Amino acid sequence: MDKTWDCPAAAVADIPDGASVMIGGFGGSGAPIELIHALIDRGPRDLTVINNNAGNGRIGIAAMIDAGMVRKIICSFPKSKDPRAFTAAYLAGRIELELVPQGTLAERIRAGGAGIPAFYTPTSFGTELAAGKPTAEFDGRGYVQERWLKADYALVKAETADRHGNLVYRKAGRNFGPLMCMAAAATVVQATRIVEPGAIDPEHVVTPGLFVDRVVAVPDARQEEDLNIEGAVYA
Amino acid sequence: MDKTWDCPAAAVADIPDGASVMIGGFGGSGAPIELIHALIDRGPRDLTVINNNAGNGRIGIAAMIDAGMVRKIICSFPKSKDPRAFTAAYLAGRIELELVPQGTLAERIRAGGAGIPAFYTPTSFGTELAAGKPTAEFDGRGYVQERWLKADYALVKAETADRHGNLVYRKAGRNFGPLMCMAAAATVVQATRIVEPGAIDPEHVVTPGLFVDRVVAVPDARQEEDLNIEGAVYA
Amino acid sequence: MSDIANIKLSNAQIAWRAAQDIEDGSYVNLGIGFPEMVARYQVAGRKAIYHTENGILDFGPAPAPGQEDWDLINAGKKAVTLNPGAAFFHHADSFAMVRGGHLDVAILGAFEVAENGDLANWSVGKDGVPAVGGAMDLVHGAKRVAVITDHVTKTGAPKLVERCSLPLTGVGCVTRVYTSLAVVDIEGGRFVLREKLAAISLGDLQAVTGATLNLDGPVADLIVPEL
Amino acid sequence: MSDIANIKLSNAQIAWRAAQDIEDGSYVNLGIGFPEMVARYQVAGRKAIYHTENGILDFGPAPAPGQEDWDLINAGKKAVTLNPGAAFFHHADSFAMVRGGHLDVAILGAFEVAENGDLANWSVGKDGVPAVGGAMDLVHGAKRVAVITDHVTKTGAPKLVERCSLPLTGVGCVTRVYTSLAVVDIEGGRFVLREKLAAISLGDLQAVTGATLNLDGPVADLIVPEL
Repeated sequence: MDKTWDCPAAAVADIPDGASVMIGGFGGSGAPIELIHALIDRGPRDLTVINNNAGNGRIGIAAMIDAGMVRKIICSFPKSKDPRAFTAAYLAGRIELELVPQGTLAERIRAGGAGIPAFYTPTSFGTELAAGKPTAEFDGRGYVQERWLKADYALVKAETADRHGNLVYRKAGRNFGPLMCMAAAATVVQATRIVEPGAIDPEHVVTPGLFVDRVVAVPDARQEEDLNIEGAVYA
Repeated sequence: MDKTWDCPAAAVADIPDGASVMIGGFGGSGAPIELIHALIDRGPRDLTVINNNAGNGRIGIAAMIDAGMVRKIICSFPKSKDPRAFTAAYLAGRIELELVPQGTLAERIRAGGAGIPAFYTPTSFGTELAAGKPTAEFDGRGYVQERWLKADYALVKAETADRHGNLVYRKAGRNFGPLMCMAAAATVVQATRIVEPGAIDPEHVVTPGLFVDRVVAVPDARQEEDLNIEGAVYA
Repeated sequence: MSDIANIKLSNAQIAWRAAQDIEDGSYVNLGIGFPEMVARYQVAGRKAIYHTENGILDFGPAPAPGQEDWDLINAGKKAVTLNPGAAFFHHADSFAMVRGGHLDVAILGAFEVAENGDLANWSVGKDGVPAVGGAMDLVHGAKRVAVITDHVTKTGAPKLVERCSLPLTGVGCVTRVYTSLAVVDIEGGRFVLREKLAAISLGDLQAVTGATLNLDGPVADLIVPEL
Repeated sequence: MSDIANIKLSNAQIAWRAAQDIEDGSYVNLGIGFPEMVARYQVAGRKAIYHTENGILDFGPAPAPGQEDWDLINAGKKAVTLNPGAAFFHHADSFAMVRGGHLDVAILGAFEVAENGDLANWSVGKDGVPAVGGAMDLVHGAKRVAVITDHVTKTGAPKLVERCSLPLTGVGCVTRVYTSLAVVDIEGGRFVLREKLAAISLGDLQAVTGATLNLDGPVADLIVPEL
């Protein structure tokens, strides 16, 4: 029961062409940059990426798009300070976009992790984002039926992990991480610190280890926004 | 923005006849005994109680039933070491029972708090507890549609609360508490300790204060199981 | 009509006016961009707790330049600080707060608001990259959904209309609109004028509004400080 | 047939046999009552992490008498302890683990198990107080749902049957049954006998089983230590 892996490269080495990959983060907060870059190093193609956004600058998910690895993005907000990678690919028809309201995206991922195949939400009712989806009325109000969202892999950034995969996050870097850990067949976590089981107070665990498959230490993890301010480029 | 109330009696004083009341706890762990007893002191009638169980011994929910305050119980497991209060009332036809599988009960309460009017679950599919409920097939498997569950009030026990209502719990006393806080129109929390805002680490908050309306300090709170071992009787 | 540009409220003044209606103890979500400005004008002596979709309750203003922690940002991805009593949570819990009706008020920007309460604020049509974020969730859930907006577009077209022409964010969700010229409620499928700048006549205001402004009692002067 | 009472495994021995199939690194839920006994026979050198519905992962055995903390209990409301690496969580997260397929195995008791995998273990019918707890959730979710049970009821009636007569807990959910006489898999709507006590003949075993015991390869001797 030791889920630690040696390095990001090893932890993402089996992600094949065509995989669906949830990637934690909201903008730069919680973005698992080192795992993403390890994945680009390998370069599987035809990926479906699930993230709140669609990349910023020339690192992370933007660099995945630039590398031509991404067939489809499921996200709520494919805009950023420097969205050129996604924008160019999208406008050229090289990438498919499934636009999902942010709360619906979060709830679909949670549903995937919680064994709830479908649920009803008021969000998007009566809008074009509900087109083609079943609707129903409850207590006189209209709702849209949304389906769960699962993935083959999740790449998530945590602050501290123990060897059993229990996780705590850092500030608003938590965002989609706990949900994606639940919803992927294989969850890969980069943690700034890996500790022995018992070192995280059981009351403070945010993601119980049962949702986590692989943990890799990245003690010098960089923050995506900091990298973008520096003008970093994946290479 | 100070949600503290003086005493349990004041905090439950407006719960009227006919109210629906979620009560936290799994067996004795997390049972808000002092709030329940303050409610019995007042004695509103015709209540619908939502709890995992249906009382144990002659205190807490069992004493509510003995006092004739409970018209209906929504629960998963109305049995306990000393279930005489519920058993007698149920077999005499004095109390209505809505039996809900435990995970469905938890998810229905969460759904109530999260604005999800209905969801599908595999739980109870093909059993008599699914009788009369809509069913649907997703990806070749049968599911039951379940509705959200809300309440007029929630009575919850926490370990520490701050004046804004942020909560942390104690061990497995957490159970339904965080869900019920979300799903009730008015949430009343008894906390062993009330602290100033900022005293709970923002990373450790389990229930954010937005879900909590009233906080009352019960520094000498008793554990239901301990009371039952002592043979305590509400009086 | 050329007066409007001279008399209209600044964005700061619109934000100030919206802030006056935020009651003590309110939980508030401010849409990204212009609505974020409302927090600057929080009424002294009242405590509002701000929620951001990305998982913080009770965040405070931006830190001093150079002090940014980019893991501590709001939905607009701007660096923020924490107030005592803040909490972090994940995205599903965050939108449970939104969708579950736990916010007292959400204040959003708008491309168009219709007299039936429909709001369009996420897409200008088919071109470019669409992005919705949390807007469609916010319009369903907050107990009160208010809009702050210029009264007309940059080209002078009405933003308060009979029916939205742009893709909807939500159906029948807006209850009050704070514009650069007026405060307008939406009640029973109609615009009801509550306040207007003294400097504009009712006729001139109606002329730059795309649907009937109904009256229901006296119309107060919209009075806002210099900011 | 009167031999059965003499040769059959004790509950402890059935639990021991079930424990042998729990692989290293498994997440396991043990139903309340008899199934809790499986944890005692965890195979040395293998780590199993036990989940309890009321919100603990990686709890350990009961504390010494007098050391009970009644806020630290399992689903059977018995006092437990924590192992290093334990975590607390609320009920919705707990059942997300169950329903979401995150448990490797759930081991439950049974009134009846049918050859189609149906399980009845929560209600003996219309009389008395019904109680379901987490059983209906557990049977949908765990990757493997196993049953431990006496092979027959106290009155000698078969518990392995063609179709359940009691109210169902779940449809087609059980994949293996550990009984006091045998280990039986459920595959393709049939019971397949994998192991039986050497002391009972196939014919005698079939005689106390309510549905056909199919053979698919050799039947091993069910060998269990004295406990």
